[in-house]
Amino acid sequence: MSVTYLEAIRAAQEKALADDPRVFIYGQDVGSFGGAFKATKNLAAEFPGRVMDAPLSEDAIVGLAVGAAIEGARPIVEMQFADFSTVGFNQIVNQAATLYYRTDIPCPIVVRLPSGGTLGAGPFHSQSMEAVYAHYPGLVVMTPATVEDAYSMMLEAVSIDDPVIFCEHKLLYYHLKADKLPDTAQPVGKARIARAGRDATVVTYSAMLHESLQAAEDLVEEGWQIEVIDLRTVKPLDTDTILASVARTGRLLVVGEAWPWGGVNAEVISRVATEGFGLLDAAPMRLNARDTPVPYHPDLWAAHRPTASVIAARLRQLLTQ
Amino acid sequence: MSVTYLEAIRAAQEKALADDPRVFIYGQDVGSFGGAFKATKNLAAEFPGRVMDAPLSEDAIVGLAVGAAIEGARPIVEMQFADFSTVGFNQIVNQAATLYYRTDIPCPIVVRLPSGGTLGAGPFHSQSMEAVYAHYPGLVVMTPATVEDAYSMMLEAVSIDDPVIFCEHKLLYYHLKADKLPDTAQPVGKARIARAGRDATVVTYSAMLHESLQAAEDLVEEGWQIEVIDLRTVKPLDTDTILASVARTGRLLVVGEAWPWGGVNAEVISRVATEGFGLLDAAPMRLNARDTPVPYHPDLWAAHRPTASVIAARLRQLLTQ
Amino acid sequence: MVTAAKEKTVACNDLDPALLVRAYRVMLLARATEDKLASLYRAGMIKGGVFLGKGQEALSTASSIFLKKGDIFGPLIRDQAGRLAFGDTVLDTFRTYLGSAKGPMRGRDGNIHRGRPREGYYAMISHLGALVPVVAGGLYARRLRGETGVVGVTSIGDGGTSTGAFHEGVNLAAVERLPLVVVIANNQYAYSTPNSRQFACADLLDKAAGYGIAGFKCDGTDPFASLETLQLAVQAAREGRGPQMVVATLLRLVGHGEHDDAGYVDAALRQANVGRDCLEVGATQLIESDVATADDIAVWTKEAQAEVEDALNIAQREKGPDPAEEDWQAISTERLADGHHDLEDE
Amino acid sequence: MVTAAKEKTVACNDLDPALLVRAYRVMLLARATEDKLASLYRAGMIKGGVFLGKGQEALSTASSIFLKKGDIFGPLIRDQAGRLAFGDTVLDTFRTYLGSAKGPMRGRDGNIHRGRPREGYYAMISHLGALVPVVAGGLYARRLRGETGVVGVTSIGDGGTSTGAFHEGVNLAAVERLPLVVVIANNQYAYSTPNSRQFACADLLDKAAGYGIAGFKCDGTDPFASLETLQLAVQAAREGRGPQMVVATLLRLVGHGEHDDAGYVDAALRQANVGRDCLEVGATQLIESDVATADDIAVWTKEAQAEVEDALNIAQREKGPDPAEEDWQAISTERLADGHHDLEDE
Ligand SMILES: Cc1ncc(C[n+]2csc(CCOP(=O)(O)OP(=O)(O)O)c2C)c(N)n1
Ligand SMILES: Cc1ncc(C[n+]2csc(CCOP(=O)(O)OP(=O)(O)O)c2C)c(N)n1
Ligand SMILES: [Mg+2]
Ligand SMILES: [Mg+2]
Repeated sequence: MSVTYLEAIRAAQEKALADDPRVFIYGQDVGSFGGAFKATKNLAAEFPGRVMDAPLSEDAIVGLAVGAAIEGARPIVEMQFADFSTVGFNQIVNQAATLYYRTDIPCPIVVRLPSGGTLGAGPFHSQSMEAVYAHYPGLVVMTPATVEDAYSMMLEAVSIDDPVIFCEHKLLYYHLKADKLPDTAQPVGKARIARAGRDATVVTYSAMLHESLQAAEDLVEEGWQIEVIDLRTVKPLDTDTILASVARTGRLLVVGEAWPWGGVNAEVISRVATEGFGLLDAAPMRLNARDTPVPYHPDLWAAHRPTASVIAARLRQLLTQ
Repeated sequence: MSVTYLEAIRAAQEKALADDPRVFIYGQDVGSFGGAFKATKNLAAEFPGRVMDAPLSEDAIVGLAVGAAIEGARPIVEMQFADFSTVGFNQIVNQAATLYYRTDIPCPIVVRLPSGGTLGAGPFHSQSMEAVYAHYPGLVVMTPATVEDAYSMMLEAVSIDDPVIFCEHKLLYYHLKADKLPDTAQPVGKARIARAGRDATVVTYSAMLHESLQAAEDLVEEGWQIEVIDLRTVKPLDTDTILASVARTGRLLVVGEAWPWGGVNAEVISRVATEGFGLLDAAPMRLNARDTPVPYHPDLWAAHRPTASVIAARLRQLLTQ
Repeated sequence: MVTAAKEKTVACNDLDPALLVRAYRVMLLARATEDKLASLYRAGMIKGGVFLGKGQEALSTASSIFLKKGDIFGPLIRDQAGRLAFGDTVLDTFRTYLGSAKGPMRGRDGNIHRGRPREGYYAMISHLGALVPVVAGGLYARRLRGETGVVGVTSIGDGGTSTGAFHEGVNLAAVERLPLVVVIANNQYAYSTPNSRQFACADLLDKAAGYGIAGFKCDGTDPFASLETLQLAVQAAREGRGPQMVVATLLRLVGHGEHDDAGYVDAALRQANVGRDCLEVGATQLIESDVATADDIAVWTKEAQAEVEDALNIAQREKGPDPAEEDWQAISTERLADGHHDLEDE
Repeated sequence: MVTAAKEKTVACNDLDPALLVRAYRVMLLARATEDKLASLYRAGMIKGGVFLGKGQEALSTASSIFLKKGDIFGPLIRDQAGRLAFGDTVLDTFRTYLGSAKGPMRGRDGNIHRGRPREGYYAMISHLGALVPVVAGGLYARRLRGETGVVGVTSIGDGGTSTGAFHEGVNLAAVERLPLVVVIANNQYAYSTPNSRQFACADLLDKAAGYGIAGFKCDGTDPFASLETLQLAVQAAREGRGPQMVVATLLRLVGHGEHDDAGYVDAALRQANVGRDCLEVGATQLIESDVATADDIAVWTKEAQAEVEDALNIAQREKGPDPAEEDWQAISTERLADGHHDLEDE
């Protein structure tokens, strides 16, 4: 048996529904249809009345979740694509994110954002919005890169008392597989050393983990050992693990799929520069997508985001500077 | 005669309306009432039919501006507070910001965002959203800190062919004064050395410029000469001016009023660390607001954002490390 | 599916005199509280804005007075009276405006943003319309838990009806057939913007049919009419007849906030029926229907003023929050707090 | 203010036979184009989704066929036919799906997102409802410039009516009394979501009165009825009678996208009147009203297919954009481009 990233998300939601009567799922087409990507397949039948099709109203969907959370429920809401969360934006950043600070009442909602680029998806079905949400106080932003994390982090997302923006990468949905679902998990909030190395540190997350691991692999025959860190959550950001790695390697490349201005990469570099300046043997580097909307044509898309070969090339620069 | 920051914004809009028949203003209460802050006072009477009260519909207001821009108009839209732009967010980041890239048709709209904290304004009338907008490709983000810039940058915002997010700081509206409106201006996109110095560089923008200048002043009697750079626009970000200053001083503190995760400060530090690593004699530092909603109580608010004394204290650390 | 928009002209005879008295005293208390807030503002003792509901006390009181423990109330800007009727106190009002650490918002948020959500008293954010789906969500969770007979009331202005959030929220409530009463206080203006620049329908009640929900209309300057209309609407919601929309016409008799002289208000409106002061109307109604005498009302007014003074005395002696003792955390799960807080080091 | 929601059952006799033929041939061309897109999709030759309007050609054609040069058309997902009727070409359709650098989107955006805004043919973003205020804005600018007699048409689905953007946009258009026709294609589902989970009003047309705009209703499977209804609506808008709402009932006869087998569609609906194929209905109508013969239609069908083949042949030979030649700029003012582009160095 093997389980995909998408199946892991489905299985975690199933377990959450089974374990906790306060959990329900609300979103467009999540009911009998099972969701645009089938992340809620069969759940409506398994849990009658608890997995419901929503009207085409992202603002109201998130608003409903906040109200339900006030009353003690633990809603999971699905945005059909991360890109559409812009129309539920206000409820996320001003309603959900401020509730605890203002009223002392936690807001245990999970907003699932099918994120990131895929072939031919174009400007409005490809976005990576983790940095936008992480900028706002009051939100936890998860960016699982593995099947195991997709599962265990979804379970933790449902169980913690705060609003979680769950950025699941669509490119990993069907292709990324594991032998089985994990029994144990690293605590959320801790980054993971996905590959140990000594010559340079790559900090990355979500789908870019796999491009980065490939780049690290490609550099082995050139004699380089690259350490790759998977952030897992971008807020909180596990600065300690990053600094410890940079302390060993002295070199840092941060890789992300989001746009270049600001974002996770800027935050990581900024933390290392301010808190670990002395650890750096060379200028840190970063790789982002380009500063345009995500293009539709496969050739443009391939040139818009970092890929393993670009990462490897940049690492060569970093290693020899 | 003297002119305030707010009057400068009003005067610039007046001039834009007078000079260019394609310009119109649309927003809540901007008509005969002259706007919540009076930034459009008398303009409706002066330019009949071109300064119109909008329904309470931020999404539609921005949408209307984009449609009008497609037809060759140059709309200025006012959000009553920056914080309310979250409900016009989608039209800004997905409609206006992508139009040129997708269709080759420029989108000359100006979205005015009365930004930043003021006494007792609380979580929803105090926000600084420049970093959120700067993250998106396709937008120019201006953050004028002086009366002169408020005027000349507004004029340029209207005249350029791209969507401009014009972050005007409410704290400066009434108190910041100049003798007269400027005849010439530094080009938009270029940062300004607001105060020359040699011991450390403070990079800042908007209302924090004034706190930073005060801090620099306070350090004079301790023998320090602090260079203060006013970014003026945060996108584009004038990396060259920053690097040139850091090359002279070797030390960098970035100060902003926005939340700590990501944002302008992270982007500035990240650029200096990646492009000017060798210029730094010490770890760069940053000061942001705290990672909570902007609190209502004056005492909390004063502790939430950087102030001159906090900036001065941080500079002392920077100078002696 | 209830689609007919009903209109009802109401007489007072369905209402219990004790309720009429209670409602009127709440109105008096709200007015006295707000008068005091206005003086505090003028004296510079409140930092930030002061937003009052003068002229809307009757409708606001009616909005929440038929609610019971376990119901949900999501008030908006002009709902000082409805808040008090639902259980908010004058003390908490002043505490919030003055930023007392003992207030429900602990100085973190102010003025009209207060609430005690655990007690069904939701705390609005500023973004108009945004509360509608939240109250709907509260009701949704209650139903999911098997609770029946719960009602949620929220209010909105003529301006707020133009927001996407209002539309999405009301529509969702209609689809889910939630026991939500939406009270539209059509006070003719949104800040300075007149209805003619806000909507083009002949009557805001025409919106009810578009959502497939029941509609009621009343004169918001008339306390008896407001009470009777809201009683019907709340009862219909409680009986499971889905969302109810109430449209009331009235005028706010103050500025948008105390900084605003409301010079834009059409003088003719002030003179018209819509510009009546509901407290005066109510006094006449109570006297004419032999529920109270002018003396009773004079006594109640004094008592309300005294209550306001007492509460203010307490609130003014309370401390604001101490920044040094704040945890400066926006999430509740401590282990997931993001470690990066520059200002903390100072 | 026009507030009455009118309903009109239409006969074909008001329409010029030449127009009927033109409309039908557009419908045929749209169908042939989409059939080809479906095969290309199945053959893996299109990257990304394919979203077709099969069953909606009559309504879609009617939406734009009464527009003139200088008017504005803001089509949505199911508007292949309306696009063609407004001047889009089969060639540009394929170019966009295949990502040709010569297409209007130059490979930067794809499929249904194409447009030529300078020619009044607006290019939708994916977010449903978002186009409504944009078309309104285009009309607003035209009026400001002194142009009269301009009309804008945009369309939306049953699902899209639930968006805040739709609400704000229609309301704003009503307040501004803009010459906007909003065509609601009620095809019973939003992706898999049936109307019962989308709205609770008895009829979507009930929304018109809530905005204070005129309303029309038609059978979207009936080409003649659709044409006559849209003719009336466009004419009313052109004459300055403010926004017009047209609600048409029909069914999409394909999946939401070509990846979707639409297994969720109620079999009874497929059998009902609403499930008719408008191309078949149109053929019968043309023949019965002596506008065309079955042979004519067979010839036109062949011609449409030939046009599609020709266009595809051209588009398939065209190159996609060359990443190395792109300027990778999202703003037009070069001097304000932000200098920081990591990938450029590679
Ligand atoms: C989404 C949003 N936009 C703008 C504002 C600023 N604002 C506060 S009150 C107000 C007018 C509200 O009018 P209405 O809804 O009629 O309520 P009223 O003040 O008349 O009670 C406006 C525009 C806001 N609070 N929310
Ligand atoms: C704001 C937004 N949310 C979600 C989606 C994803 N989505 C694309 S089409 C669709 C269904 C649309 O239904 P409807 O409006 O009835 O149009 P139809 O597809 O039936 O023509 C959905 C949910 C979207 N495009 N925009
Ligand atoms: Mg009002
Ligand atoms: Mg539909």
